[in-house]
Amino acid sequence: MAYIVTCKGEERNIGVEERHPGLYTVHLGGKEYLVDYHESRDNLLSLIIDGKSYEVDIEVSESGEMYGVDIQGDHFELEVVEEKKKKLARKLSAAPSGRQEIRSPMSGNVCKILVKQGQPVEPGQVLMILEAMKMMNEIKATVAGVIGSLKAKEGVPVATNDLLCVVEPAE
Amino acid sequence: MAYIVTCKGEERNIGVEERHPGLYTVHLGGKEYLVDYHESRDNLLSLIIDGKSYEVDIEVSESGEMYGVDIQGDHFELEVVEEKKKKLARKLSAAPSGRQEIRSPMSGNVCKILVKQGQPVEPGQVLMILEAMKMMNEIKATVAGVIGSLKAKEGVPVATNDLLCVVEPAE
Amino acid sequence: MPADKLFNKVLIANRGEIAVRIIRACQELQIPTVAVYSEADRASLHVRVADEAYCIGPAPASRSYLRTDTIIEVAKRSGCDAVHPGYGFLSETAAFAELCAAEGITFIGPNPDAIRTMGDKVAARRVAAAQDVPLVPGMLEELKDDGAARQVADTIGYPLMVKAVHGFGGKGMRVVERPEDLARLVRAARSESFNCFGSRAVYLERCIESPRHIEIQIFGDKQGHVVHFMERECSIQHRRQKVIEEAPSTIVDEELRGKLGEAALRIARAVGYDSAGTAEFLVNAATKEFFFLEMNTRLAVEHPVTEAVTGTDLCKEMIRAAAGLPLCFQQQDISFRGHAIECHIHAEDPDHDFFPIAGRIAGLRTPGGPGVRDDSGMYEGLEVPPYYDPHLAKLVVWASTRERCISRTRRALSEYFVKGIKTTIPFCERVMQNEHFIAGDYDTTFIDSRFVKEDAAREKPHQEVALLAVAIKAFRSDQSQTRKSAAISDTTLQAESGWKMSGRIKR
Amino acid sequence: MPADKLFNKVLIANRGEIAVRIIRACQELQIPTVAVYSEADRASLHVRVADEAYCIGPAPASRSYLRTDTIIEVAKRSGCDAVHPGYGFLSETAAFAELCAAEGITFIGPNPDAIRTMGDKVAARRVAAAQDVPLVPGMLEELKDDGAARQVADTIGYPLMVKAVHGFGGKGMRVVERPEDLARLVRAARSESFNCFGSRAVYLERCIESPRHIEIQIFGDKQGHVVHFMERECSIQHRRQKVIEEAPSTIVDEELRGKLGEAALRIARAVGYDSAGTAEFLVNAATKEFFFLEMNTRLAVEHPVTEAVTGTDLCKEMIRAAAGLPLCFQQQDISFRGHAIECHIHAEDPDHDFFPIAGRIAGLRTPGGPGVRDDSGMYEGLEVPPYYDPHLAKLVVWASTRERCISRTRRALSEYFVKGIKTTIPFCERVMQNEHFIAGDYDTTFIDSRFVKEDAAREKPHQEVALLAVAIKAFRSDQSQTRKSAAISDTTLQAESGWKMSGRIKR
Repeated sequence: MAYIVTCKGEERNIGVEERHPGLYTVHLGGKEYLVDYHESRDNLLSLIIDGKSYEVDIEVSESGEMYGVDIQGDHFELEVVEEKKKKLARKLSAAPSGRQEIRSPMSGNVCKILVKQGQPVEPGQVLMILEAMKMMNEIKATVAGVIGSLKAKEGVPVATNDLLCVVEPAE
Repeated sequence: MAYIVTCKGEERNIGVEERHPGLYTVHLGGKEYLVDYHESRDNLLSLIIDGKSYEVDIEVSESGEMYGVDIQGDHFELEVVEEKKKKLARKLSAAPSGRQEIRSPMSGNVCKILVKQGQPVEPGQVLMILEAMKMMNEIKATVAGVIGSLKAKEGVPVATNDLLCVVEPAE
Repeated sequence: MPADKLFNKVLIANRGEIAVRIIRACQELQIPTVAVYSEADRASLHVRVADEAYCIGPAPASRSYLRTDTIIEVAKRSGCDAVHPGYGFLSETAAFAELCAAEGITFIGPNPDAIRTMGDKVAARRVAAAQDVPLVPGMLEELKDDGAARQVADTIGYPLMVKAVHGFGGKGMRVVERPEDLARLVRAARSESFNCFGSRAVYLERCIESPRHIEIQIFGDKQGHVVHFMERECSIQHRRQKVIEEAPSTIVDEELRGKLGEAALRIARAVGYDSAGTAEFLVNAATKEFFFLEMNTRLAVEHPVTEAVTGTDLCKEMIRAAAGLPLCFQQQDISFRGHAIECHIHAEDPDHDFFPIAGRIAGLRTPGGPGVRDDSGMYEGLEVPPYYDPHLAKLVVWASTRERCISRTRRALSEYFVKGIKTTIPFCERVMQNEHFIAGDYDTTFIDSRFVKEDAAREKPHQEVALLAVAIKAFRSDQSQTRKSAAISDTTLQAESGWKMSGRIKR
Repeated sequence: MPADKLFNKVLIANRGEIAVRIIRACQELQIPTVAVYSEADRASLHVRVADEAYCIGPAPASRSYLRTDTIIEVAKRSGCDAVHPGYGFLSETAAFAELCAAEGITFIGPNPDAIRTMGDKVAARRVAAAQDVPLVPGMLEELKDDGAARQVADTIGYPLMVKAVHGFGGKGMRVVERPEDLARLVRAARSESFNCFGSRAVYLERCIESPRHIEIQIFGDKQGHVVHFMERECSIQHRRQKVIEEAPSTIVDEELRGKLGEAALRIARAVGYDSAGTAEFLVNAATKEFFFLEMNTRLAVEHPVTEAVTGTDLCKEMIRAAAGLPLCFQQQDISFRGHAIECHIHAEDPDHDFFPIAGRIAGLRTPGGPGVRDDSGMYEGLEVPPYYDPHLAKLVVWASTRERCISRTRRALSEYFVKGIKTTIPFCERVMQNEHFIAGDYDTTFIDSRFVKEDAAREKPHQEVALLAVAIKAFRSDQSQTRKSAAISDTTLQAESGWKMSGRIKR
């Protein structure tokens, strides 16, 4: 089967075949890997590739397409889609927008908002202060742009992943 | 809802009502218990009953009716059936047989069989020797009776839970 | 097994890892335990491991863990004759210790007078001064007004610190670099102090630049004996919160150890100290000058470091002392063996300025093997609530030398895995690789000055393995889906059995 | 971090907890590791934690872990310059040590001559006799025939032991109570020895009744220095397998400790001992007489007990010594601090005569907190294969006194939970409650003579809680089923989404 795996915005084509149960041939970037794969318990893998042993932790999103992977202290966020489905999805999907959604990294209380709608912001600029876990935490812009909609309100609690505001492309 | 829970052959009627999510009123043996129930992760429970805190581990069989329960070093095997189903099942079920099936407690090799078909045996009598985990292990009769069918064969490996022999009631 | 039953039952007025630590000590002393919990902490580990557990109110600490009336009521109702406050919350509230005493419940900690005196930072400085212990230069009374501030500041010199008289935990503090900022920053410190501690009182002291933070563990009983357990080095700090500690300190020699120990004992004796406590000092690594900073009148967060190198169970000794038993050790019995390092495992994202993270611990593997101690409030499945300190666990590692201890800590951290939320584990790993830390050459400015924040764009050597892993995982999932789909048709019965399967317990 | 790179890469010729122990030591020394595994051990923990892993054959040890040729080949192919054999398997096979040497690979253990001499129990007795070390009275050569047996037996007296000359692990041994059983039991021992060790050679020695089993940890380097790390008490045995050990022993005083240590050192020096090893003695608790039993020329299963009380990492020192480094300690540097107890966690059912149990570890919680060391080959989800020793893990507990150590061990065992298979954990808990054990009054007959097997019919105080728990669990499961059923109808699409749900990863 052929998959398209997206890693940091880069798409990679990967082909997988089963040789025996637990043993797979994988084609990636012009190379062929023979992978001895063992799922010790759900989402905890032991991989042996060319003698090297790897302990790999995986988390799969409910949709089954987003994978969080941890290997020896490094974390990867990957999207995996079957090639055929990907092609189909492309036809249907709209062009990606350049806007940046700022979401709450945790539940807490918005205690101060430092920007207004329409205001231009720089990367790293503090947009608002979130109080959580007994501390004041700065929410910063990650890209330059202009504040679009501002959903957060001072003194109003937010949950993890709530939309706080949108930074629209500056032009 | 009303359940019949069987513990060491004894049937107990238990009634359960939900008061709030996580808080239950349970009727058992003429007493009423208010149970604060929290499933910390699948099958690991925290129960608070009248201030006492219990850590309870549960294992549920695939059928969903047999429960293994561990509390502070004690193990319980319980059967839980909804009262209505139990009544139905009673009508359908045959009378229980008095025969005792001796099954292999683990995979290994049967190296010696010490009894023959038709031979009377006493509780505790060694029936055969199973070699497993580098050790010789005695398989004993748990009840008095007569050896019925003898499935195990010397030198033949067995898997966990394989039937080794049957002890039929002596009369 | 202990011939003497110390207490009938102990209530632990705390949560998380320190509550679990205290419950373990009580279990080893065969004393039943009572946990208390807020509505947000029903799933907390300390609730499950205690013998009894009672809910004491809603999530905010002011309505649960700080409610002295509710806690005393639970203690009395459940038959407790002692309360252990842990650290934080009510541990340094003299009024709570007094309330316990009035209700006939033993407060496991020092006497209320010692708590009150040391809780007033200016009073504590006066005690130290009276004992001829060197102080960070500065005021011995609280600051009156802005006019006084200008005048005192000129005497002390810049940079200087404005500090809350009743503050702790790094709150109500400001560094003043220039005279023109003084009035504004005094106002800021007063306002933060009022918000946090209900008092506007502040004082000024010199800002010691790039100091080492060294503290002395002290211990007293109700018979008037006081000993010290030597030092802990706590200079790896972020936002004045300790992140990594070790003992012994790389800059403390026998002479300095003796001086610091003696200074700490003089202060402790002056207030009749009768429990576990900590005297904090700032030390100049080059000149070995030291300055008393403040005293914490409770079991220290980092007490396991001292336990590891001295072989003493401070938490258990604290319970014994509270029961009126005399110390079972004298100063000459106390010595270091080997080296210990403690890493705080916080629910924080070290790559994003230690941003606190709440969430669910979806997976957990803790390290094992020789010299590794895991003091934790975590378990797989725990929802970390957003209402309290981000403190999840402490990893305490012991080895015969500092070099081996660093290697072992690195090994242990590599085994420590928390899935679902970000923690300080990767940060601690980087500290263990840092050449300045390895050389023992660091101070309280370490994280800002000598520590390279992770390069998010760095090479991740195992990216290909990650790609291979997810591709095979997806393949296997698709295969098993296909097999299942082939096996079903669209009758109601089978739809139901499908549901049954999803409800089935995974073994 | 160690300035000296000891080895380029080490192959661990073992499995389970001891392989993990050795991998951890290598990681702390920054030496890459190679695991080997049988087809039955693909899921074993040591495979996952090593840097590399190679399959060396089918499940039976004779076709995998004992295949010297395959193991040497893997070592060479993967670039290993050293092999650590652990305990059991090839650890006491002199020919393997020689083969390694011939291939230029360092065998991490003593020299082959020491292994060979001590592996021949009669030769070992002759060495001890030549060093004036008291021996269990008996033969110094192997038994010729039945005629000789009668004659020698009369001299030794009854009861006596028939023992395999090349035996270990409690196999090839018989106790002879009466002369009329002698010939038969000699035959039985010869035959078992031949099956297990390929040799019919046996010898006779007196059967010391109700002895204490005390062993001395010795350690030598390649420069000819040998020291001892004092004793371990290993008298809690079942089928001659140790189950619980402790140090120090309750019957060893300074005088006896000195004598046992000296005796062990004389034997070690006589064979040029140059690694970690153990000299076993039987001791009469009343008279303090002691008798040399045999010597094990490998890292002891119970080495962590000694590590806990002496603060020395024996596994790491063994690797250093194999690399040719001299000892970094002298005899006077070695002393006990506190007390340690080790509990073996075996896959056995203690209620059914320690019947070994294979199966899946469906759930696992390991103890934490102060003084607790978890050396384990377990993880949640592991299928314990039926082909090897039932050894799963070791729990090693340290505290400042024996009394506190027993309390802490009890506390730690109460936190230790293994779901899915039976283990020796409940057995160890009962030992920690046993009055004879607590009094230190036990010997190798303890389990049979002073230990009450669990009463299966005993009152289980939490039965009502179990009933309440399952009733609510069933209720909740039925409720959620009902809610789901209400939400579905019988279209194909929804049947499929039901399947999808069952395939979904549980978070």
